[in-house]
Amino acid sequence: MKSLINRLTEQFKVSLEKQTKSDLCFIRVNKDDAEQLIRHCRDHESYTHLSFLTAIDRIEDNKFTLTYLLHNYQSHQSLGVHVELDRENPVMHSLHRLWGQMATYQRELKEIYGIEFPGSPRLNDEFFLEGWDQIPPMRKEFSTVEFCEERFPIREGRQSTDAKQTMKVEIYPGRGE
Amino acid sequence: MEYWITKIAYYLLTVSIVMVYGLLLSAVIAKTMARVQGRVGIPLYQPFIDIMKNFGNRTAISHGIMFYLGPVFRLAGGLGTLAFIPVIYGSEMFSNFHFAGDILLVMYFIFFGQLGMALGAGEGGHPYSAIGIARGLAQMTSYEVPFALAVIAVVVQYDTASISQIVAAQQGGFMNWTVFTNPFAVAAAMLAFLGMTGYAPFDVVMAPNEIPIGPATEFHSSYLSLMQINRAIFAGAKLVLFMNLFFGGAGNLIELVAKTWAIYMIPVIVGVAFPRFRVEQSVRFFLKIPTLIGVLAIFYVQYIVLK
Amino acid sequence: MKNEDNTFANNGLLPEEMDLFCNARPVPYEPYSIEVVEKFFNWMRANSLWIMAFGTGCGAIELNPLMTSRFDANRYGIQVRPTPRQSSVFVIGGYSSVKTLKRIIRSYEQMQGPKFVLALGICTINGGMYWDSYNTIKRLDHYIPVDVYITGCMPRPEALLSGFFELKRKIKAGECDGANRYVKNLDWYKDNQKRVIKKWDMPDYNW
Amino acid sequence: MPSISQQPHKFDPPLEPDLTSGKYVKIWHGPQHPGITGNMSLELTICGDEVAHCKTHVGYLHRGFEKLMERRTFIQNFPVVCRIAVPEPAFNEYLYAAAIEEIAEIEVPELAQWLRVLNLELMRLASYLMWLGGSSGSFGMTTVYQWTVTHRDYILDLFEEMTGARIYHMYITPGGVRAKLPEGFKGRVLKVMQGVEKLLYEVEKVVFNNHVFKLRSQGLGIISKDMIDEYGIVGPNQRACGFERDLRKDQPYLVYDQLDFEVVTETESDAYTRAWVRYQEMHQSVSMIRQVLDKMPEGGSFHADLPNVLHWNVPAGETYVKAECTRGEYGYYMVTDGSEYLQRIHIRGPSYTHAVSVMEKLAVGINIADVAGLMVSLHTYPPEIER
Repeated sequence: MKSLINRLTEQFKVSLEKQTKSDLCFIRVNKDDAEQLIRHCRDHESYTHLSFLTAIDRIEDNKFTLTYLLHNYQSHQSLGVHVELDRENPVMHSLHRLWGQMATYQRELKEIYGIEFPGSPRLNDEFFLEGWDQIPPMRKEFSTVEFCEERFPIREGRQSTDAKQTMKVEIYPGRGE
Repeated sequence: MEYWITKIAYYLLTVSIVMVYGLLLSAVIAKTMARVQGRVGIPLYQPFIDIMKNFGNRTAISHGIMFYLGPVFRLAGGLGTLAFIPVIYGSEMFSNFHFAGDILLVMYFIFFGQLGMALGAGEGGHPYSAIGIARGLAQMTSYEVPFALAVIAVVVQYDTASISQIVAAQQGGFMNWTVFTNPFAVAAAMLAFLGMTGYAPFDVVMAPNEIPIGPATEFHSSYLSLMQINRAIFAGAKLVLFMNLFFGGAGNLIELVAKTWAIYMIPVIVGVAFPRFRVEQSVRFFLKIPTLIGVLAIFYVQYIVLK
Repeated sequence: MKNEDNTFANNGLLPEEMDLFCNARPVPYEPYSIEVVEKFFNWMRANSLWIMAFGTGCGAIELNPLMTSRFDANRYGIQVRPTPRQSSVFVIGGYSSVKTLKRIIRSYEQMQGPKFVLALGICTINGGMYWDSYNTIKRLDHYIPVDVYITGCMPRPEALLSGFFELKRKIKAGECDGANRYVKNLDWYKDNQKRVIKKWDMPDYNW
Repeated sequence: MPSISQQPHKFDPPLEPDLTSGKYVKIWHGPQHPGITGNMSLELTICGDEVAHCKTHVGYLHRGFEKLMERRTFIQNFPVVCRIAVPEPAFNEYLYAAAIEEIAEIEVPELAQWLRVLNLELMRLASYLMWLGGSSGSFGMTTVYQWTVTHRDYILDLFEEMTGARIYHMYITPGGVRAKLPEGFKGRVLKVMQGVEKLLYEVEKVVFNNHVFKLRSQGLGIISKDMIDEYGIVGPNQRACGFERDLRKDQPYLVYDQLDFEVVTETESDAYTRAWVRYQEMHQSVSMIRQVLDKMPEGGSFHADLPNVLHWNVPAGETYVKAECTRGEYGYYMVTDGSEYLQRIHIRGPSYTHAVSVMEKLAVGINIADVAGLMVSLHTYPPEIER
């Protein structure tokens, strides 16, 4: 992995974030170099398999972090590429020309995070949700409990206690502290 | 006049007997399949309950008059098929309106039901119905070819087009049955019979995982019960026809039951163990081997039997 | 949602689709006037339950053991029909997301009465473990009438069988009038449905 | 740097045929359709009997698991994860536990690892039996469906004895498993395995040597070698193309490196070959289960000590763990921030690509009668697509 990181740092402005285990490490690249980096990894470093693409909502420092996880079938190593997006208008270049399933991931992220991928095919089709009229549900500021209370009527007679308190008081009495 | 009245009364008796017998037979078939699958299966009276339940269900939709007429045509086809087949040889009560040349009319009636059904189901407007009709008609035309060849062979062999005379010609010991005197014709006809009964591998019309149950998709409540009744009568009529043409007819009810049950077991046992053809594969199947066997049967009759 | 001549407005449809769909209101049906006949038909209905083959949730996975050789539900007259026109029992397999609820309503309204609904799992009763999920409804009987609930997550095949027997008992006793309840309180049901289903691109009642 | 050029590309979606030409009919396969695995729908545009265009619609089972898990403590997530893939929850439990163990650096005792492998392999066998029934059922063999689902049920009985639940057994917890094996359990497992092997032998005679089944499935839905990496195809679909890739061999987890098995590969990569690969892997699972029962250590602890789960702050970290489930690479991507709640978890189900992009590509040009067969031969489970 180290040699790969060195090779990449020569060509791109990448920074090694962390290497969690021997066959997995995460690097960070800014969003304009991301396509070139990923294309380079796919074509020349034989990271040919895209495991997934997902986003992390870091609301505390007001950013979205995209994670492209690539896998190398020869060396059995995985490389996670982090791309940070501004949370106010999150726009990322569409990489649907790199992998066939990328467009699907981008569709999902557009729906559940509201991240724009201009040019991605069928981007605005509904994927999971139908007739969704709120802010994208996976964003941290979307509170699913409040939404449920005002949208779905609950059968009366159900009391939902705080599970943590219940465990402290009833299930493991005395072990709470 | 009263001759016709008695005739019609006898015919209605025959129809009711054949219907009950066909329903029981279908239940027995279902139980047999269930046993092969390691299950208990439905009770014997289940088909009757299903029919009555469907009859009692409500219908709230209308697809026009042809939609209603579809099951009626189908039932007419079943009844017409049965009407000209002498069920029991030599008994006045169970010999329906048979006449010289009735076999041609019977073969027409076998077609008739499906065509009427096609009209009705097409009116339903469901795409699966349309696909099912296309499949059904294609397959029917293909398996009618070997069946027709076999019937022609039999007609040539016994030099008559009347079912009762064909049965009469086969009397006197089982060595006179067509299955022994002209095995090629029987082979072709039985292969066609596999397609007629519509068990696997030829259940392309009601393929449950491809086009959920095909032409009957839109038919419900009482129309469905009509079609179930017709399925019983039609199966009974076809069984009796095959028994008459190839297996020497039946002299009494016991023989009838035994022979028809034995004949019906053939497609069932094939159907339990096979997956489903695609429709063009099934058409190809019928137009290859069974048709050749049918042609062979005619030559066999012409140059060997009649020598 | 109602026109003055007491037909549906079908606001969800495009104008060119308007004449493709019926906009009449369903009417509740009366049982047979003769009590014996009604009891007779109820007995028939109880003994030939045709399930609609629509696995709406994870509870549907226990229908496979139920219908196959281990717990052979076929011997009680229970069988699966793939089309809503011919089926009389709708088995809701567990939680139903909003997107599925729309299909459930369509299929339920296309079934020909008398029709019964059997709800599996705690999540159809009060949300169960999805009580705070933004995409699943919490109580099913706000949207379609339910005859028998089977609780548990997920209910075992034995529980399903007992639920079917309870349904049989209710049908024989003539207590399963879910279809009538649905038709009589149609406006209430439709309001609930439209409060949840925001993309209503189907007729108000799917004949 | 313009990232999108204008000329058409092989990954661009195919043009939709115009329905006004009168040549095409649009048919919705599902969600209410017995031929569709699970609750999803295909929007087919057919021309005659041939599929001209296919769109997959998922999301009928979307419960927002990833959102729900962000607002539950780590131990509260255990009832949640097993609901994600209904026919084989054990892989979700294992992966979630493994991710936590990797971040919190919890050591798993050896007996627990063997028990996990036993649980996972039984799960794989049960899931494959279910699939075998569905696959032969979609070609019209209801008999085999009945047999296999029944034998799966016997395995579910084993699960019930081992873990206390038929379907959703929260057995694999962080730091180990929840219970030891009961008395005489090994004998009962071997008995069930005998029955399963007998069944598999019969299935080979009835299904794989069947002329009609070969006619239907050979040459159906051929996956070319290029598609493997382009579309991220994993698991048996990939091994049927001749790629010898199996996470249990390549990156052994648990104690798979102490088990003796070889990766099954075929070359034709049509529906028949995919089914054949899975069939051989079922035999492998049976042999693996036997090996596990032999080599398993008798005594020892089956659970590591956890900190107080009531306020259990998993340290901040980020990892991606994966396991070879019946459909291929099943992965959990977990991000924690040191609090007692998750920052983000992403579940990577193999059906995600198989059922959406691969299905849309393969379905074009096949007969409408084969759509169900192709769907099953890809072995997709909708719940893990939409989570």
